[in-house]
Amino acid sequence: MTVISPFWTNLDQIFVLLQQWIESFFPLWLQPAVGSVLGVVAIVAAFPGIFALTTVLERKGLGRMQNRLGPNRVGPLGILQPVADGIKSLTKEDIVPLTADAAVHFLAPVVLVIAVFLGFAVLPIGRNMVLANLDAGLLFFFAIGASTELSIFMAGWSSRNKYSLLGAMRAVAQMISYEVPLLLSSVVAVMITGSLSTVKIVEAQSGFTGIFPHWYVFTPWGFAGFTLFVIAALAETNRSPFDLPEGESELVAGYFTEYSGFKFALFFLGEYLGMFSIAGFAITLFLGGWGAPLSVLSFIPSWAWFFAKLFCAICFFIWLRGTLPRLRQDQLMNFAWKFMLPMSLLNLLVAAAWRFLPEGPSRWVVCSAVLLAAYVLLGRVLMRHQHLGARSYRYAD
Amino acid sequence: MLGEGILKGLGETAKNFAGSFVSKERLTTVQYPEERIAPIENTRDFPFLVYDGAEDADEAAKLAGLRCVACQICEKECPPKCIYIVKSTDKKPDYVGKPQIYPARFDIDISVCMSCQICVEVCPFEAIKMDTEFELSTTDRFGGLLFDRDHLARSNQHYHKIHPTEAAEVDARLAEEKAKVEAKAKAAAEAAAAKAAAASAAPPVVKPAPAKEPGA
Amino acid sequence: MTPLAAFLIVAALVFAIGLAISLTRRNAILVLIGIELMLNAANLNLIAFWRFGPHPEALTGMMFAIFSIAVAAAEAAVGLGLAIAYHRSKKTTDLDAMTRMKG
Amino acid sequence: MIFGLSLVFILTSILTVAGALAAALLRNLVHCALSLTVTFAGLALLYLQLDAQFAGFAQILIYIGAVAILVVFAILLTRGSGIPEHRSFSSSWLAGLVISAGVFSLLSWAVIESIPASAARATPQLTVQKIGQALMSSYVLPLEIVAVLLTVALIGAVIVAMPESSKGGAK
Repeated sequence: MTVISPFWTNLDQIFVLLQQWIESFFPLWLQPAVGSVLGVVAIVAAFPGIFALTTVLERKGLGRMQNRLGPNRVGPLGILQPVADGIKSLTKEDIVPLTADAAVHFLAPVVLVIAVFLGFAVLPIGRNMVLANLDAGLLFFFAIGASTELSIFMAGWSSRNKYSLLGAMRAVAQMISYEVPLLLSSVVAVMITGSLSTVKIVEAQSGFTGIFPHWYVFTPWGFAGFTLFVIAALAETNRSPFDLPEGESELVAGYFTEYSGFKFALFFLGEYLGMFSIAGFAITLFLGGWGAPLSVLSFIPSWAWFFAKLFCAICFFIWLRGTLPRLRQDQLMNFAWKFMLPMSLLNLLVAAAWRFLPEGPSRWVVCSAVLLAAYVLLGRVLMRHQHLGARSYRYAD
Repeated sequence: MLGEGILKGLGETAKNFAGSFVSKERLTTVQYPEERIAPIENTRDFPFLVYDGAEDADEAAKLAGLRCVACQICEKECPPKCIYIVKSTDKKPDYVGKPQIYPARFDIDISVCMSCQICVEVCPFEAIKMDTEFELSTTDRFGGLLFDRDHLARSNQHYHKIHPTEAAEVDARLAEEKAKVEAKAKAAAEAAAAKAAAASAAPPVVKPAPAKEPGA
Repeated sequence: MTPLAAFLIVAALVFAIGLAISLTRRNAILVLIGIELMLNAANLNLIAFWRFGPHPEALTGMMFAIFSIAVAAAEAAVGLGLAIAYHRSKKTTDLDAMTRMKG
Repeated sequence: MIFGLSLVFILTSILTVAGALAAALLRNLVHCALSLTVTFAGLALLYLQLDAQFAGFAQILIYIGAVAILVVFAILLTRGSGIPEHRSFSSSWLAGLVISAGVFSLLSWAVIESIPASAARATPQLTVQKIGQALMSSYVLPLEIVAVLLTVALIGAVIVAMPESSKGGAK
């Protein structure tokens, strides 16, 4: 590790020092409480801020991909667009359908946002900047992730209309069937690190050989695990190719059809925060958390790297949303159970082999060969009965 | 191979994304209030009545030059029935000087009008044409969108400005018709004069063979 | 009132409520919910005794609880499968009507 | 620290018991299922207070994540049942109540009588790694058995719940 001058270490630990400085004003018995409250306030302020930024980024990015300008009316270059959206959703009238089950209808977005915010507790944002360094941090995150399905179901069922119930059923089925590959592909990183704690996983990836970091994504099983994790993460947060539950065309807006005003904004916030937390975990597990990509660059503060990687992940999500068409429900399920599950199980095997094979190129070749062979084979099995010839129009031509 | 298509697609959108920053002509958005594209030749929004006279003529001059003779064909033909005409009791001379009825009241409810241009096609007197003015938003939903005769009357020059080719054809046709009518009037006048001269030269003689057939 | 006793009281209360549910309600699925509650109460007992027991580092109590959670989940799945199958054939989940084993 | 118990414990136990009671008394089935989830969450918090972190998270993951959704799906699939809503209590509800009250009083009497006021144990040093090693070393047999049991049970549940038509082929 190159010697980092005190200025940079202070910059790196600036938030931790700030927290300790504020804590010093309080009596001793109160300090841990104040520390955690500050951490919570920081997260609750930072991530919705990123959410506001992402809405602008998404609309401008999608616009640019479709050869048009994004919103540029509200504020210079459309920067104040989220403020406008926020005020609009706050002032919009909050209509609750007559037959809806008022209590559950109100609780659904609340449960979703609480569950998603809880997920941020175990996310290591910077060097010793994690809100709760739990021993089983990853398990906590997936447990909380599992409870978001319940809130989606509550929303769908309580609005008492067929479309939202259908959307909720589809969303829950999709999230459950993609949770299995999500967990299995993250078990790979846990297996090699030997601990469920997110901080230990990041530390295990923080070494450098030459100038290249020891990120898991640069190993064959790590790369396979990363792609599987990202695909499952997309499905888990109902985004881009997997946004069938909110299929505007046929399901109006899926499970949040009957929501308007602030509750709709809460769902919107919940979905985006879910995207950030799952992207954060993809970064923690496979992209070295807050580690610098090159040893030379490690003077830049750790939290800056985390947010830079989060920014790249968000841009990737937007890029995917601008490109890929929506998957049909059966293709979605087929893909999960026939491709993702076998691949992640095999990935576990390959990671085990990786751990017990001797160092050096031999294990690289073996692991990558196994994974590539499986990829091609499974791919052919999946594509067997699809005739992907040129599209023929019955009447057009 | 599974996933090839995805990568090609991603490449395509990335090219678009990068391209939109580099080459400006990719972005086709027109910032409407600030930038405007010229309306194409045959855009049509809501009808207006044509009058032959100066652009800034006053009410009386507008009425005098008005081509409409209140024949109510357009009122009957209009599918959404948004034209309302009340005939005038007296007559006024039209562009060839022949006394014609004119519309005492000619209302078009443009909130009902669907710009189908049928009134223009059926009008035998080229009196009603389609305007290209579309920024007509008002606060009053009923009165504000009910245009009366004076509001509808626009000069022929305006017509030339918005539909140049079509206006030219119409003017040519009107001029030719006017010439034909005048020729006939002149011929009729000559025949009348000749008959008057013949009658005065030989009143006692029996009516001679009819004079030469006046110009067809 | 030691903490252990308090935990056991709470577990007993949840167990009693689970028993009450399964005994008084007519709907098969609610009876399954009652059974689920009873199983959870038992887990709570296990972990309470493990935590306040003589040597907690032996992990026996907690492992037992984890396995019992897994088994209870499997049981819930089978129970609900039965309830759905019964509903499909007899169009009712009313327990009082389930008197014949045939079919 | 009200009469020897921490405030947090009292709050979570109230939450748990309230959830359980709501599951018992509410008329609407889906409300019962949701209050069941509240009970599961309360129990998970109780586990965390007993420093059983792994059990607490496993409880959340398995019960709230899967079993609650399973129950709710089952309720939705059997909605057309013939029970009129108002008679949702079985005919012999009084007997059930008396029995459960008896069980509760018996258990609580036993608890209060037998537990000596023992000193609070030191919190055990417990890491997930130790659990992993225990699972792999002394508990490897139960682990395999549970694995087999889970697969068999779930396949059985699916076959039982499969509609007649597609199952016909299996005969």
